[in-house]
Amino acid sequence: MPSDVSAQDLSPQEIMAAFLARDLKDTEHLMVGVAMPIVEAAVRLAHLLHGPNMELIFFGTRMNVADRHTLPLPAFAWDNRVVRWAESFSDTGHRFEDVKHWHKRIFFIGGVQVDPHGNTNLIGVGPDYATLRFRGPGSVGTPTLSTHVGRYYIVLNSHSPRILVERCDYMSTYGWGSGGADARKKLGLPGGGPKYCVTPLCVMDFDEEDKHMRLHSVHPGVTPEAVQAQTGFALRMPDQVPTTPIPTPEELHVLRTRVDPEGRLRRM
Amino acid sequence: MPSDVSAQDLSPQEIMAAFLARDLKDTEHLMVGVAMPIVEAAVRLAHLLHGPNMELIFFGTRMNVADRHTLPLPAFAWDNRVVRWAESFSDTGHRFEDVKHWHKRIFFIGGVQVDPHGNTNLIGVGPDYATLRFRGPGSVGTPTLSTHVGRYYIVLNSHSPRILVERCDYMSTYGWGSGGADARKKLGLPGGGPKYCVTPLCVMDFDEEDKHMRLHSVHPGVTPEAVQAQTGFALRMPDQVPTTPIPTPEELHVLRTRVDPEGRLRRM
Amino acid sequence: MESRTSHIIDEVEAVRRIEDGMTVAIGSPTPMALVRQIIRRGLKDLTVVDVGLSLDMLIAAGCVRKVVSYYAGGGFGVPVAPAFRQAAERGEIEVWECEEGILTSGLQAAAQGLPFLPWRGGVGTSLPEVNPDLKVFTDPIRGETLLAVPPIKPDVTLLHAAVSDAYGNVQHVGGPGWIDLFMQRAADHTVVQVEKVVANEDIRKDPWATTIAGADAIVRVPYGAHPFYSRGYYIQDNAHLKDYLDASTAAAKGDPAALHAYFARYCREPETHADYLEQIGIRRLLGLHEY
Amino acid sequence: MESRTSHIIDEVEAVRRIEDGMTVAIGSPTPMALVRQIIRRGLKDLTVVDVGLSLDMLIAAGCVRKVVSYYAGGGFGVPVAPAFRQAAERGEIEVWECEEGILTSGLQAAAQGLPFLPWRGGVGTSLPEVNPDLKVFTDPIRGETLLAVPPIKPDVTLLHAAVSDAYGNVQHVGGPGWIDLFMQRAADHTVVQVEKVVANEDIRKDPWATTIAGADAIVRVPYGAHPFYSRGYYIQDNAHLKDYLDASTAAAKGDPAALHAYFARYCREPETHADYLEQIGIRRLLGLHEY
Repeated sequence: MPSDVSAQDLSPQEIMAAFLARDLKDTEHLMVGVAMPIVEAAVRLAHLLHGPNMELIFFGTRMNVADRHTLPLPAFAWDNRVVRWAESFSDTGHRFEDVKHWHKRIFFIGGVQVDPHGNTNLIGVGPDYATLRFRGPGSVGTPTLSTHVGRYYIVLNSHSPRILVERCDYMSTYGWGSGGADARKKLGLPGGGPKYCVTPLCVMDFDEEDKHMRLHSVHPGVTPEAVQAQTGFALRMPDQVPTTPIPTPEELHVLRTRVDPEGRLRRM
Repeated sequence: MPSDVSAQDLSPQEIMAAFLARDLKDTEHLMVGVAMPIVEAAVRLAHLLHGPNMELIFFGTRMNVADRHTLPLPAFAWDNRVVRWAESFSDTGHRFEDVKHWHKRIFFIGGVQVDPHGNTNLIGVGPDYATLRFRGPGSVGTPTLSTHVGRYYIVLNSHSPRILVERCDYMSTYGWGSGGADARKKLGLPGGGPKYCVTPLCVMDFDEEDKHMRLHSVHPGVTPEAVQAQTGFALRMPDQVPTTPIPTPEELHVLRTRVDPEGRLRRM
Repeated sequence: MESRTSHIIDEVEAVRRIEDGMTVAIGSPTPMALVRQIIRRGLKDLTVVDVGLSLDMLIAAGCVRKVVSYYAGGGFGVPVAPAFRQAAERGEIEVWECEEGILTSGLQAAAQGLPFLPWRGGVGTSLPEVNPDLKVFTDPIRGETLLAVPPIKPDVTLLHAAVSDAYGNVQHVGGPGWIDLFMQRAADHTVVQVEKVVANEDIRKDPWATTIAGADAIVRVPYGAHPFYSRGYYIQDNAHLKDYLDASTAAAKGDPAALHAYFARYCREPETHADYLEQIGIRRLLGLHEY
Repeated sequence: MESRTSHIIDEVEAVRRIEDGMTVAIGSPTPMALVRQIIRRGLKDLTVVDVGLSLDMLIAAGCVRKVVSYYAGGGFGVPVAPAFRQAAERGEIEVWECEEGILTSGLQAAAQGLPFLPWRGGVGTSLPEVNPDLKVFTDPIRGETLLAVPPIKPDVTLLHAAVSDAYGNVQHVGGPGWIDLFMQRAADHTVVQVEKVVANEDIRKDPWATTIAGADAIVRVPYGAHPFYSRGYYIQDNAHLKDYLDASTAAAKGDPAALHAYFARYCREPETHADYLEQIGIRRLLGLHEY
């Protein structure tokens, strides 16, 4: 175990994973989508360190693997290997028949575009829907998930003004709409909405009153000005912007030896 | 095998079962409820004689048992014995999620009251719902089944003016409403509605135009006048009322040796 | 790090989670150890979603104010459960009249967080007249006439199953009752009583067989469905049920002695499920083989 | 008396049941033998409910007019399937924009014979703007704002599974795809291709494992999901899929040679599924072990 961790030894992705892991609580149900290695690492790290009662939901299977000595990230093909630890299938034709219980469920979302109120777009970019400039992959299940889950995290692989935009061309999830703490309640959306937006540069949260995106912390070596320069709208800036806490030696040890022994988070 | 069957040897229940059995077609899905021994015998008889592709649905299990040499009527407790021949469970939380395919499904219903248009009542008898004179058992699944199945049969264990009434106090299934061949279509009910009402005295069908109940055939030894005397409303009477066909020697042989070797239908 | 938390409790603790006036859904096979504990505790004013003779017992024991009812047959040739019938005819209980498709729609609306689900079964019948919670409405797309079924939200669902691990991963033998999973998804809290607790590894051998993932509480009660059946374990004790039915019928006709004796002997005197089994006797239990 | 009728047919006969312009739902694991037969036959103007690279192939092969789409990722780091992306950007295909909860609601409305089902997921988003079939409406009970999702009715659903008996009793290994059962219940006709046909007695050993009862047609095609996975049998052939993805990407950039070669070699020259497997080679197939 490294007795002393310094920021230079860490990739931004490792910092993101450790930050997210600390925010996840035991007994929560953590749903991880396709091609989200940072999120997968975060969930597995939390499960091993402080989440013995977490339920991990991967591709229709539900598992608790806290007692596994090592948890290498599998190269998730859509095959039997992903179900080897399953305790049940979440998708026996009932995928959306227990949203009542989704207050315990947490999920993570990326986006082609994300706006200042945490609305996201996976549909596409361009003024005319019939002939989009960029056709996105589609909404998957994010409109329903974002409506009902206890809370969710926007997790971006890159931080750029092309992604973090003043206004999404299309909204595939409703985060805080056009703002306001009661925006979701007024629409009848029961879930807790987006809590953080985590990127390779920083962590952002939402102003308690108007739910506008606000800088929460910058990763080591990043300045608030650098974040603003890569953001397509004016971020709320607190007087003091703390540095995102880096992983403790124990966290880093578990992350590098049990969660990501192949170092995928250091090569992104 | 009895080479010559005469009506005196037969119970009305055996005649009812054989009549129903002949009206069931191969490939149909036959759903049998609780405590309907005549119906159960009819379904099993049809299955053995001309229904190798019938599906039998008993209490949440689906089976095809045409190749069983004997098919004694089990004393259906709600236990594992009813599922011993199951090929699948119809009730895996999806009981009503395939009504689209119910045009193949046939079911059978009794009633506390049945009116001239084949509407039935399992709710109760009495003018005030809050304090019924007779509280019935409840509708089970009959409102949904009668709405969607290809056709259904009203099967009564006794024929009396107390059951066959001018007007049901409450309607738990809508048969032909207040009459008319388009009654169901106007309400948007896709199923074929009730086809026959079969009792220990006779078989009744419904007038093609106004869907009023009409005498179709009388069982051997029963007169149309005797049927009318036991019916609480004026039955349509064709000029000629045939006698209900009795089982052929082969039908009776299978019925008595393979379907009902214990003679339950002769002791009702 | 702490280890994974067990969900196993006993029947006394499980029923402590139910309060007077709550809505309780009861599945099949019938979780009789929990039903008897409800009667033992003398809970009052419950709204119950249940059928048949367990419903009858709860009514006869005075626990019920309202029944969400689609079928209350008595069995053994008795068309209607006696205590249900008498209480309904006297207006002593309220009946939320429904049928299976309406009931599952209401439970599913609750599970899906919807204010209603539309249903066609029941259109044209008396159901929306005798149950004003069912609204006849016109669909916004094609203009068809349908029923709007409001959510049915059990506070607690009680179920019986074959096995579970300590973490609430439940597996049935021969399938759960047709409505059990609807009840579980709709409820705030689900307690499953099981014949047997098995290792987590046994569950993982066939995750497809897991019918309920993460039930809130597991109660281990071998023979816990007696006098009803438990698929894969024992058949129904028809003689016992017939005795109860005769007692309930007599009580409805004005002679409650046998019914009082039944409740005293089987619900009030035994302090635990094990005491109840002693009362029934092992010889009788072992006689209830499967075939 | 005649005996029970077999449901087994071959892939050519199965795809003969599909006509130009029909709506075809494609489950997962992906029934690739049937998808390849659709391409071989050159069906046109299909409306497809499908995802990923099988969707991409059908579009690239010119079979598709409309996509009921909730996710069209390319995999292998390519965020959007190339032929889908290009055809959508050029307006060559129509997209019925939806998401998983809306899609399952539409399929379930079809299966339940309802003109719509209400859904909350998507309220507040652009979905009802870009898909005018989704109507925003006010619920008749509590006055909440919801989406009314109309029925989605596949003419034919195509699925892949582990085994079936001759009568269409299908059992999966490791569960069916999450949406397969919705597609099957909603469709007029369901064809299931399987790795193996088993005896009816094998099915009866565990009726709870029967995921689809009485599929209309069964097609026996070992390795029939290749190049995708089939749980319990083989993993995904990522090298093959990557070759396809590269060819499709090049075609979208104006160089269709590799894509033409792909379709010629794998869809048009082989006359049957067995010919296709010969083309792939047994050594490669056997290399796709499960662990």
